[in-house]
Amino acid sequence: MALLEVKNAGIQFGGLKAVSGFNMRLNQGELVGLIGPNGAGKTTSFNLLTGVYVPTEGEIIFNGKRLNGLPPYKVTQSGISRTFQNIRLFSELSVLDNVKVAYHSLAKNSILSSIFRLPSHFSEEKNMEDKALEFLKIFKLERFKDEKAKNLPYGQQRRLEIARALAAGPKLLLLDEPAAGMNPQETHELMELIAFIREQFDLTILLIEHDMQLVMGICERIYVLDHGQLIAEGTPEVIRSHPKVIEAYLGEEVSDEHA
Amino acid sequence: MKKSKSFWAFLILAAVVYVVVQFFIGSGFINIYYSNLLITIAINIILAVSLHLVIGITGQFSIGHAGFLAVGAYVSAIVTMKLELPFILAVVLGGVIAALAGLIVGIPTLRLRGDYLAIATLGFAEIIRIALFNIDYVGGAAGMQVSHLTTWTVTFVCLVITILVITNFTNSRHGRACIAVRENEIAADAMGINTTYYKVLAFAIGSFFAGIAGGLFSHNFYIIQPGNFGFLKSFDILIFVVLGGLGSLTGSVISAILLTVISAFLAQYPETRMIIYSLVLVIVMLYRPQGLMGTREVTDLFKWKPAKGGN
Amino acid sequence: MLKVNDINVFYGNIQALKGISLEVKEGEIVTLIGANGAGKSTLLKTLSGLQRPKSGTIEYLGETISTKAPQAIVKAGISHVPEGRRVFSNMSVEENLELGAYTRKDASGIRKDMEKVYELFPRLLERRKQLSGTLSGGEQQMLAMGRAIMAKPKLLLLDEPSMGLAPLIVKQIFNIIEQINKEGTTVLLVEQNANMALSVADRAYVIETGRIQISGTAAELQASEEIKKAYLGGH
Amino acid sequence: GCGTGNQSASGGGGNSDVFKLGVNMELSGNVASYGESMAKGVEMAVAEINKAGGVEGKKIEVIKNDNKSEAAEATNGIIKLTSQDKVNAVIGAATSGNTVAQAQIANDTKTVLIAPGGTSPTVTVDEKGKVREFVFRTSFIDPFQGTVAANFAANNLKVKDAAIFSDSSSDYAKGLSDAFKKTFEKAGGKIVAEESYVGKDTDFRATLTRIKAKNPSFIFIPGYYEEVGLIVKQARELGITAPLMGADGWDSPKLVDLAGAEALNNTYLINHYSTEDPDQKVQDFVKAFKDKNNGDAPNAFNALGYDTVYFLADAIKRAGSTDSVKIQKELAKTKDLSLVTGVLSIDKNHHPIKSATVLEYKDGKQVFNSKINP
Amino acid sequence: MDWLQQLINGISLGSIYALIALGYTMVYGIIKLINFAHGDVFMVGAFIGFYAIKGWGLGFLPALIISMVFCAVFGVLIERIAYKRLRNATRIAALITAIGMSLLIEYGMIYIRGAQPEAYPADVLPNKAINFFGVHINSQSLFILLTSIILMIILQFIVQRTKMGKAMRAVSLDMDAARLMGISVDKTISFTFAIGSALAGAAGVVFGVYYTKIEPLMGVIPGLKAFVAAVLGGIGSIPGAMVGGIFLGVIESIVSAAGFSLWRDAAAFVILILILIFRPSGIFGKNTREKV
Ligand SMILES: Nc1ncnc2c1ncn2[C@@H]1O[C@H](COP(=O)(O)OP(=O)(O)OP(=O)(O)O)[C@@H](O)[C@H]1O
Ligand SMILES: Nc1ncnc2c1ncn2[C@@H]1O[C@H](COP(=O)(O)OP(=O)(O)OP(=O)(O)O)[C@@H](O)[C@H]1O
Ligand SMILES: [Mg+2]
Ligand SMILES: [Mg+2]
Repeated sequence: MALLEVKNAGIQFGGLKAVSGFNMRLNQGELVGLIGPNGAGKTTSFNLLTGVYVPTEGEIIFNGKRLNGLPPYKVTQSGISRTFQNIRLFSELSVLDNVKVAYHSLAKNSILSSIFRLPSHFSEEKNMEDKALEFLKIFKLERFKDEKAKNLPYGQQRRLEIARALAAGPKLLLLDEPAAGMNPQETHELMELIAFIREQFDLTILLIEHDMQLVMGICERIYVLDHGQLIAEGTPEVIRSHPKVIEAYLGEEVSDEHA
Repeated sequence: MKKSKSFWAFLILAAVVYVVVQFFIGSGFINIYYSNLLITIAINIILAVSLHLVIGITGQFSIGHAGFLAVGAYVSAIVTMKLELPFILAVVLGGVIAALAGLIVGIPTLRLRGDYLAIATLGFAEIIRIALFNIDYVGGAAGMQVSHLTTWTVTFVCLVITILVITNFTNSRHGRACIAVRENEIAADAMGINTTYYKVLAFAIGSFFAGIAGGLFSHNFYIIQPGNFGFLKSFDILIFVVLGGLGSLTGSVISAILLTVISAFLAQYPETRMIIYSLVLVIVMLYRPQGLMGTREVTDLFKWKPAKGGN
Repeated sequence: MLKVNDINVFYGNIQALKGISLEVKEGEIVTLIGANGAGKSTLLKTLSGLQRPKSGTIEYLGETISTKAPQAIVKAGISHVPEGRRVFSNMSVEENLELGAYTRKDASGIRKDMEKVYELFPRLLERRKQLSGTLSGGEQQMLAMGRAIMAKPKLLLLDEPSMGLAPLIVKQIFNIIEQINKEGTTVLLVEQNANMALSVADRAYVIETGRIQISGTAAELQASEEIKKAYLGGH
Repeated sequence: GCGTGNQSASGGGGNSDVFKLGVNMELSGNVASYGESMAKGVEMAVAEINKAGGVEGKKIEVIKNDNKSEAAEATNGIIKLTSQDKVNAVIGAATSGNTVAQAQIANDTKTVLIAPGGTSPTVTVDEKGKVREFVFRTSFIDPFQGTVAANFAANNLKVKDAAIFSDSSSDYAKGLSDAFKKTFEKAGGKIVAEESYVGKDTDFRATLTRIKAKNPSFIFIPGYYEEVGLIVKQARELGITAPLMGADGWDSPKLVDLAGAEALNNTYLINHYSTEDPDQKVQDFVKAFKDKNNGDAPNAFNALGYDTVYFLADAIKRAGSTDSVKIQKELAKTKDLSLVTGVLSIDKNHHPIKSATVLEYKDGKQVFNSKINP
Repeated sequence: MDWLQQLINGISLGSIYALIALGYTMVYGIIKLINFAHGDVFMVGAFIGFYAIKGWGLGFLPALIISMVFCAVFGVLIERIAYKRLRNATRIAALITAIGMSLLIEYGMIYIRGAQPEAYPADVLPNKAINFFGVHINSQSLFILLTSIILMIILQFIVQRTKMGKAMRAVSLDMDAARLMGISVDKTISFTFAIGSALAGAAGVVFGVYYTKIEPLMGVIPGLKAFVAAVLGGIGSIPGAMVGGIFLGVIESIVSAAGFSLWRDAAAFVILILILIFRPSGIFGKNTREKV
């Protein structure tokens, strides 16, 4: 059974159909790319998946459960988490606390237990702290743990955002242009990291990216959006030579340009 | 674990302060003027800290806090004066009803952001005030006469509880959720935090303590009138929080103390009082727009800091 | 044309540029590459007057501009296309272009340049009346460049024009950069995408944590093993 | 702030050579203009008395405290005045609420408190009906003026139906309109409209239009001149020609400026006195005030503040002492004391008994109409 | 006929709100600051006009112009002294400063001349009651309505069509980007404050003439109402301020006319909150929900 199934989903802003008739199936453990020209509706489709926008048509089924109309925090709690195209960290919070926040919905202690400092408060806090530290270690961020997130270098911020998304315990991870603003070297490291966490956490990953090296390099399948509609779907090889994709997105000589 | 250590440190400090002050009051060293000033300061601290939770921690720009103060003041006055029930019960009920009012106000308005939220909360506070004004049961414009029941002990206990609850709340996953909402609501939502719930919750807790302050306030000043709870009062509370440093609890406490003392001191210079007060306000903001403490707490100043990163 | 002598720039206590010196000659495309946070944007901001150097001078056409206000620098012929495009989102494409020519008074010249911009970017002509906030990323980048061209610059500062853009658009943008340069505008180009940048540039500087590390002709840098490894993702 | 040092020993005590008079007034905030006016009157009287040698050989020293027009600050203020400054007596406040906020402390500390303006009966009598021993006032209480107005309307103007348009934000206006209603209805009149406005409003046209629709032949407008001036003006503009009437809150030369002389024709007010009164005391006061305030004529608040000091000074003189318990006793015994605002006696509830004067506006001048004794 | 009378009452009240709200909205539009001192500039304008008329015996028009010029300078000064430094500070710091400035102006005025009110002379403008089928229309209220509509149109023209207007909009959208266009941000902001404050000054004089009474705290309530009006209309929008102002005035009149004058302000706020809940950026405001 597919982990995520998007059937004919779409959304309209005023007169503009930002996404329409969008169909997608993700199987457990896949690493899939979503590409398309600027303004094609990629970020918007992420927003549909995560409940930021409510689809005006179609339905989204995740893990056998219909997501339409669920608010974002419930979508996250049911196992989808994401990063943002423009980094959205909790900039005044420490790096450690950024990750701890993501554990929020996995902890159980009540407000009263925190106010009265009951044992459950301490045990949950400790638990959160330990797990958060573990994550920071994986992402090589532990030496920054007490630094305010906004003081991190940009590349680390991107990493922290991914770490935070992972800490929420997702089955499906959505990454929106994780390599934006990185140089080729950093991008390369990022690719390795993505591959690593997929193995480590048994994740399914859907990512948006304009960097074709990255997309073609690690994605098993690729969906291509243009003007809100799916124009192609397939393996990197298929996409690379798909005439519609070349016309709308890649441009002519991409296939013979090697880095 | 370090958190629980500072918790006990705080309690011991509070006990010491209480005993010392109580001793001075008992021995007549602190006269009624100063003990009354202390009570006023404590009430203002409660107000400042309760609003700090809403604005400083949760980032919800509420400028109608006096509305909840009014609810607490009136409810508690009704409980003691009309229903003739005990004072402590009155204070608690004042808080509870104010928290309810907070829920009623918060649920529809907290969808709004920034300045729109600000004007809506101000509007609600005005509505509360105007309603009180039109209810004959509580005396309308003439107000209600209230017996003097507030004592230093009760006020101090309320103050300690307020600070404890709000600190403990802030330093927990729930408080972190609130801060996350402040920092980036969209990201908080994406991290599985029910942002509406936490906004409303913080608002209700803030209102609860404003209501408690209201009970202490009304039973300290003999008479309450709707006119005492206008938007200027809300601004006063807001000023405590901002001047202290948004996000800093100790900052709000310090600025509540400072401003209350300055204001009491200036009362004898009626001609220039407000001019000086407003100048202080403007100058502090111009030269320290982040507030006296910034986002730091007093306790941070005592911590040994590794050489990294200045201020 | 442009000479930067040993400038130091601070954000509060943080020093972002540490003794940077560089030169841009008339008619060149010079590119500035370097990792995130290296100080590339800061350098451009300092050139256009948004940021003041604490010490050091910037000479432009023989004149010191490091103490001038941004509007004077724009008048003197330097246009800056900032990072993240920064188009005026609630204004139409045309209004954005008009603002580009804010310091100019020659109505007919402005009209001519507007036509030229529409020629360079036919897409913008189609969207003349559209609010620029609703444009796609690539279109916004075109608009930002068009807006800068409207100031009739002698020197164009471009900050990561390829960021977040689809490959096809990136190619277009770089073609246009070359075209603008051919038509006589000197270009200082900041890029993460070092491959692309070096392929259009005459000369390049590599900047690392606020310092110039390496400089040379584009061809030299492209050939350097070291550069390949660190910036071109060569493997 | 002020140090917490032990000031109780040095703070003045009973027998220093000055008489400390606390003035705890609305000097900023909503009703600052009333508090300020009263304080002005107080200072003028104090200056005169000091010039004439003071009270019991002591100069009066005024210690002002701004209560910001807030009850809580009024309480804080009197606590400060009594415990820090050790004043011998306090004058305040302009409004009833802010006076009530001080009453308990005054009583507890046995400090005489005289309100120039607190007109609600509750100022001197607490909610259980007990007289607050140390609290007095100079102006007449609300019910009295309301009754006078109703009688005047029913008997002198012989109107059968009336409307009330009162300031809902002041308990003063509320007290007046209640009394008016009761008396007027008892006299067989009918109240056809009861409307209110909120102090500090400037636009009353909507409500006036409503009142006009009821076509009353008399409108009672208890309130303060600041709003009344505009109400009268707007009422006339809307074509309301019925006689209008108010009470001492109307009295201010500004009323004529605000409403316009023509609009004020056919309006009446109850007052303590009239600036036109040929009485020497009044004329001296008016002249002295004008001299001091570059030609501005005094209003009722100035006069009440002024009288309050003389009311106090008279009691001190009779007591022959500045001991507040003795002063309190003499204040309570005050009888037929002639002041600018009329002849004053104090009854057992500490309510002043004063005669009231009904004045009529004719072309912007107050003209004596009738005098009504309590 | 009563309801018509009430409608007219409401519109003339609303035009004053609108006049103040226009300035509010402009200043807010450009630096996103709730300039609480705006109501006090209005008060100062009223007093300047008063002194010009009463003290120097000038007529309405010269007094209006003097007051507008004075307030323009005053507004620019306030901006230079108090707000300029705070451009990069948090919004709330700027708000507190604005509250501080507001108190400073109010109590500075009281310090200078006391708290007592002043009355505008009655004969500044002809005040003829036009009787229209039993409805009294005051010639002054027509005049006010006309003034605010004309000013709104002029403003809208300035902002939408002139170069300065474009610069203002650009600065409001992105200050740094505006600088890169060669726009002097300081000059543009000063210009905005000058216009906004001149409008407040004009509103002050018009208010004085229409309502007669002026006093140092007169700006507080109209300032707040005007702000509410601006928010109702969609803050930042010039036609919005106009419509919001009139709308608020009419609502207040209707509520009073229905016999709930004491609930009038509460009703205004209830409507405000309802509008905000259902149209979070006001009647004319653009819905600027953050794009994710
Ligand atoms: N809240 C919204 N209101 C109106 N239009 C919107 C909204 N969100 C997105 N759009 C429009 O929907 C279209 C798709 O935008 P989207 O952000 O999904 O593009 P994208 O594929 O992510 O592009 P890019 O690669 O540039 O990030 C665009 O035209 C955009 O302007
Ligand atoms: N407004 C600011 N306040 C404080 N520090 C800043 C500010 N802007 C930039 N910095 C710091 O200055 C340094 C240089 O930043 P700059 O933006 O110039 O880098 P960059 O080379 O353009 O990087 P990128 O590739 O991310 O655009 C960084 O360490 C950054 O954190
Ligand atoms: Mg996107
Ligand atoms: Mg950069």
